[in-house]
Amino acid sequence: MASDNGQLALPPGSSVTTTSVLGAWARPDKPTGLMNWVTTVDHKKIGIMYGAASLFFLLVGGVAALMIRIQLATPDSTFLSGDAYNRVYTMHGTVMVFLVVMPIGAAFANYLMPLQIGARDVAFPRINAFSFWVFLAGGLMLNTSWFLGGGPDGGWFNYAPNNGIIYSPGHGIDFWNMGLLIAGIGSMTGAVNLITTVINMRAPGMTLMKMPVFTWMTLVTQFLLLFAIPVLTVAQVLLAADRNFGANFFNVQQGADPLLWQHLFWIFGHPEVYLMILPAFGIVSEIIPTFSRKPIFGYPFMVFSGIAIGFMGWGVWAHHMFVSGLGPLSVSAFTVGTMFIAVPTGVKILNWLFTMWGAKIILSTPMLFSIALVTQFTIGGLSGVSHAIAPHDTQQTDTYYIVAHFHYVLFGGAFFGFVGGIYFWAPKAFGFLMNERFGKVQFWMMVIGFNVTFAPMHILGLQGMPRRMQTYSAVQGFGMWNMVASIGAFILGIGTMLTVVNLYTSHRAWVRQGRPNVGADPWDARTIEWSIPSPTPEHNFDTDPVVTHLDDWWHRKYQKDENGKLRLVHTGEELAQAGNGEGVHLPAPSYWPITLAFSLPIIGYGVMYTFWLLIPGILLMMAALFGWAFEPADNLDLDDHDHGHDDQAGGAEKELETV
Amino acid sequence: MSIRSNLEQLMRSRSFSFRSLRRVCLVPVLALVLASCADDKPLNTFEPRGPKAQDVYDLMNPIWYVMLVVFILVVGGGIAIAFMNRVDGDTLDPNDLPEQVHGNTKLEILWTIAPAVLLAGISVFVVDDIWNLEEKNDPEPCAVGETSANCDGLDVMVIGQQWWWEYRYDVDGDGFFVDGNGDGVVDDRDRDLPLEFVLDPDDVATATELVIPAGEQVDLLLTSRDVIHSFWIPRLNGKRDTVPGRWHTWSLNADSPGKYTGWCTEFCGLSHARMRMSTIALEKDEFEAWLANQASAAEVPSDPEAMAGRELFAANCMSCHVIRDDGADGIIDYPDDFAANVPLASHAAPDLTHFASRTTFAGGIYATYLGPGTDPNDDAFPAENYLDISELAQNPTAADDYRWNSAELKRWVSNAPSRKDMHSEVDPESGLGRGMLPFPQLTDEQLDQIVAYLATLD
Amino acid sequence: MADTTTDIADDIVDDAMGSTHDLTNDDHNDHGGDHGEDHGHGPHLSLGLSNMKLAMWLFLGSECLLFGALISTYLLSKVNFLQELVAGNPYVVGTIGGEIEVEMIAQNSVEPMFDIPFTSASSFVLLMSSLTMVLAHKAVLEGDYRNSRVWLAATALLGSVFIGGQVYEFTAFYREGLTYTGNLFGSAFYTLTGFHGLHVTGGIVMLAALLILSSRGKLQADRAETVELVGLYWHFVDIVWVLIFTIVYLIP
Amino acid sequence: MAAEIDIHAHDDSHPTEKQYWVVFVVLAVLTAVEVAWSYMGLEGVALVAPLIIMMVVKFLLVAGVFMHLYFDTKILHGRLFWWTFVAAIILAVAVYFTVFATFEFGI
Repeated sequence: MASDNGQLALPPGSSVTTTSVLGAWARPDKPTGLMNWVTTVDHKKIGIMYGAASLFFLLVGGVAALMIRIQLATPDSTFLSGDAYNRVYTMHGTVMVFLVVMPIGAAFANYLMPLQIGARDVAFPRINAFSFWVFLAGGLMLNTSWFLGGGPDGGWFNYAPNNGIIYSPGHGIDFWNMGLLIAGIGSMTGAVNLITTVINMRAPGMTLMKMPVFTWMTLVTQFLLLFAIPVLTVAQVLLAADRNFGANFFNVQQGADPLLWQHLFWIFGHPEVYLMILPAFGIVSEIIPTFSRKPIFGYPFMVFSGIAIGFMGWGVWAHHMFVSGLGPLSVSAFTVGTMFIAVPTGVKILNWLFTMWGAKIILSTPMLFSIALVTQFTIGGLSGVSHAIAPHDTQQTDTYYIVAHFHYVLFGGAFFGFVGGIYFWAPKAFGFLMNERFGKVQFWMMVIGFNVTFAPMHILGLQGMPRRMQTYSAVQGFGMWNMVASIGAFILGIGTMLTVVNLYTSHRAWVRQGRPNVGADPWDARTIEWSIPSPTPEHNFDTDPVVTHLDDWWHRKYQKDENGKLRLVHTGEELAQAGNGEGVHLPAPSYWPITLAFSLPIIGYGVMYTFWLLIPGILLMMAALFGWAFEPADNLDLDDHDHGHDDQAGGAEKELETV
Repeated sequence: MSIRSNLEQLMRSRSFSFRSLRRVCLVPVLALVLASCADDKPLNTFEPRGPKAQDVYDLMNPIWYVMLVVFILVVGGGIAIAFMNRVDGDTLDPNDLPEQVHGNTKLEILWTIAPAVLLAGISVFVVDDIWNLEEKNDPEPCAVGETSANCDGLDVMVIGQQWWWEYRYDVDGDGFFVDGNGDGVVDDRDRDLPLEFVLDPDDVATATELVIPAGEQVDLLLTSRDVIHSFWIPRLNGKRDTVPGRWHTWSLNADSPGKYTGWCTEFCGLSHARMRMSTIALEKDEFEAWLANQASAAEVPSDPEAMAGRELFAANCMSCHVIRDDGADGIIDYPDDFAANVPLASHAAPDLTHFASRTTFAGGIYATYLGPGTDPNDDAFPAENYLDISELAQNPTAADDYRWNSAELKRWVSNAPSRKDMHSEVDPESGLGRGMLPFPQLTDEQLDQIVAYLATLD
Repeated sequence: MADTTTDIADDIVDDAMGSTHDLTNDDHNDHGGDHGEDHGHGPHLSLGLSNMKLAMWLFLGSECLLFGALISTYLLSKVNFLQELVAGNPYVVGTIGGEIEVEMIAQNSVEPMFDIPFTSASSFVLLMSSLTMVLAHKAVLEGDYRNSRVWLAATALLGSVFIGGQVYEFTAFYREGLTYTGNLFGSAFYTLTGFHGLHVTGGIVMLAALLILSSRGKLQADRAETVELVGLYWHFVDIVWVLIFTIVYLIP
Repeated sequence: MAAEIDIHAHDDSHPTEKQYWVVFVVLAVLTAVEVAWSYMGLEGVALVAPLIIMMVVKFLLVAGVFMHLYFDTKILHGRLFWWTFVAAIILAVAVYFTVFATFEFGI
């Protein structure tokens, strides 16, 4: 296997003070406070911002969810009008998918992946910052629709021709379209960046098959994004052309076929489903071995089943369209394909179970959430198989059975994994452990609330309750289970909110105790991000780690004694790096990513309202591109540039192409 | 072609009357409502009432048990493993490690192959069922004038629009269209435009309720005039989308007479939740009588109040609605350009020729007739005014006990957008609106007259 | 030690990546990442590839899906447009008008719209620009900066000629009655070729930036990769035109 | 200097100027043949198949020579570029062809 003699030592003590020379828009020099966050290119800060933004959007989407549940709790409710209900449920779905689950996955990928592969940062730190800001800009733009005439009202998949200007006048759908188009740019650049990072920035010795499972799942996820986002982009460009420029792509009168939208949307949409769940799979694949005190069972099969899910995710999109009138041959092919995606998913679940088999399990909060993911996701997976069966899907699709299914997959699956991840890596990110007792209360509230909310929806769906119904009448007999689900939703809502409350109170307690050091490795964990102090120092690793094993950190701690028995030979604290960053040079912060990102919504508003707005928008964008292109990658290069560039392999102006 | 001959006979005899028709058509319909809809879950997919739905149910039934076993093993097993292997983290000796198992290739291969084989086995039945569900009475479109057995069986076109359903019965068995392109075959290529249908004027048009003969497969041809809808009668078959510009086939078959309700299941805009429908299966002879009645023109009323209503209707409603009647002034037949001047995106509103023979109106959300216990003037919106099937069921008296829901009808005619969300305002740019306009200019008396006229249209 | 399955799998994966050697000499400098590096000790590059080049290829992979979707949309729209036109849908008939529409109906094809000799010429121009692009890259690599500027300028010029041709073509089509909003074919044709034109324009801007750098003496052999990256993008845009030219123009 | 070594490695793996010219001439000829073929008045497979083949050959020539994919396989892990691109192309063709098939054949 790869040898380790490529180990790099950093030259000690070559710290360089940096200066900036470009005037008002000069490179920020050691910014503080808010400016520190606005201009940062540090993958850890960006990861935390992704997390914070998605928690904010979670609040928005959660309030929308509770409004839906209040409306549906009783028959013939008039809490929300038909119009308001359509906007609220559309925003709930859109926000939860694009602005909560996707970015919280990006938060973990950004924060953890470079640490897990022993890198200083991602491959392109400024593009990383841009990815975040452009996601935020798109998300905020979408949410300004609440105040500018109402949100979109077409559902999160927004079928044509109902999304056309005739059937949805006003700007609601335009906000959906422009907001997600802009956010999609961030996903695309983020994908390029993170894939490059995983492929190219791993520590010496860390071959692909020694990467932690979470890093693997990040890689698969980003490949899915890389190829899926452009398809959605095209669909949205066509929609914008129709709505804003009078084109005819979905004009049925002219002979257009509305199924084009469905195909394009679901070619994107199905990989999208997997790119929401796979990061959570990665997270629990880290948590379960740690608290089982065993390696993950069947690591290569975990990896390859993840890759297989990624591949097969491209061949099953039409199962969202079984009743759209595809024809029996297509339906048969996609039915079989969809059923078989259960195989790699089942492999993953069984491997988790067998990791726990014969283990010594510490039921900490992250572990509880991970077990919840395994079990709840299994339920979602089983109901998934039941509507992979196309004849049965004709009864189930667009009913609450589907709603139950995807909430079991995306909430009980993905989101539980993410909450577990927050508990697990909070000490690494913030320096304190979250309160365990509180965490367990939260866990039980969420699990109970979740099942009380969504289990009845299986019944409702099979009893024939269609989704996206503003109201129903007493004669359909849906009243009781809807009331149960609404009660559960409030328990679940409070439970979810406790994540933030626990972060806050645990932080308060930690500060009150004088910020005790939690130690580099509070969980006795397995991967190398636990070999550096908590919270992670700005420069990550003092020296580049050299990797010899899968779960390298654990293998450094536990080795065989003379009797061939595995023993703890060094504690984590003995082995941990000191966090001494003397002489480590880091990429410098920049104003341009956020400037470029926020020029895009101006253009978006311009397309929607008045083309005059395009002028300042495009000017700002050009200025930002220009500034970015001619800003050195970091201040050090700028200094060197004054000495001439003959000794530079990459150079000061090589950023040109990073735009 | 017994339907057609029956129809011709009825037409020729000219002997049907208002009263007899009410007995022929409305009484069985209402009786069925009473008899079959006592169930409190009218949309339940677990209670199939037709061979197609039964097919789906039978396919899925054993799979539920397989799923249950997997559920118990994985979820129960997972929780049990976690519970049994738990240790106390605070007092744990770090050297007390469990056996460090890295994996087991044989096991992995086993649990990759085994579910794959299981799923492959299931998929044989699934694929077979997919093709079974597609089976039609008439596999090919019929040639013009063709009367082979191939062209037997009732065909109905289902047209979805915001937010009601239109049904076209191919009563004369010559296809739904005129052979417009002259290729000798009547099929969907004979349409003029994707969204506008120049249909065979000999066919019967109804709305909201699909009436079918029990025990026979009825083939449906589905399309839409505006956005995508989905036609779903859960107890008879699964759903199928109606997509504008596309023509999908589907079929229904009810084992026994009864009323089977459904709901539009593809989100279709503002009043999606108020786009409901039902299928009423009748005995064969009752169905034929019903169809004969639907094919006939409406009678010109004799009552002066209704006659006044008829004139008001002609003055206010005719630009969208159609009533085929046999008056000397030849009230409305489908005008050739009826699509051209109508300020509706769907370019159509329900055909009201036999309005009073339907049990619901306004897209299936209001009852045309009320049971004895219902208060017709209850203004509470919308609960009390929905067709309350269970209440009807509790009063199995004669159909004559049902009263004309004139209160709700008046409210509907005078201001439909206040009863059901619609975009009735006409967009000045496109000249399009979607929904029924309010008629604030109609006085209470005029509304009474219109409603009285509508009551004669059975 | 990790178990043997892991090792075997490791071999498989590394082999798939094309590895024939151990990563013994991966002490490459960062050859283009904008990661802050220390001199001579750039961040470890696991596969020894340039970050920028890898990123560019990933981006181009993503673009394949983008243009694939646009080409599919075009094909579907064309088929549907012709079907409605021939069937005489009054919302479609007359949206182009004149001789061309009559010819389209007669031939059941959109071919009468196109001016194949003209488009062939502009395709040739774009192909030629690919040649000048690689020559520019080669010149920079060899330190022949004077020639590199000539070739870069030639590439940008040929690209501009292509764009000029497209502008001419659009205006001509527009005058002949094919508008963006008139029918499905117009919407799809202008969107597909317009998207490609925007990509070419973006490429021209990049080339112009390279020219500026070069004229200031900042584009030397050690920066050849920058030229290569712009070249990759440029060739990709050329490849897309190869597809569009055959699929849109030549196949009726 | 490591960077120089790297550049020379690139240099060795790049085609010669003559090769570039040859490829360009082939491309130009292929384009001419394509256009001529489209004027032959052929129909159906006889028209389309050769056009598609020539298109693919042009595609491979540009990608392989001008974009150095053929030559990049000689550098360490350079085949990764090729696989990324080919995977994207295969994905795009497979997915969009399926979409088109469902529209065209309606089955």
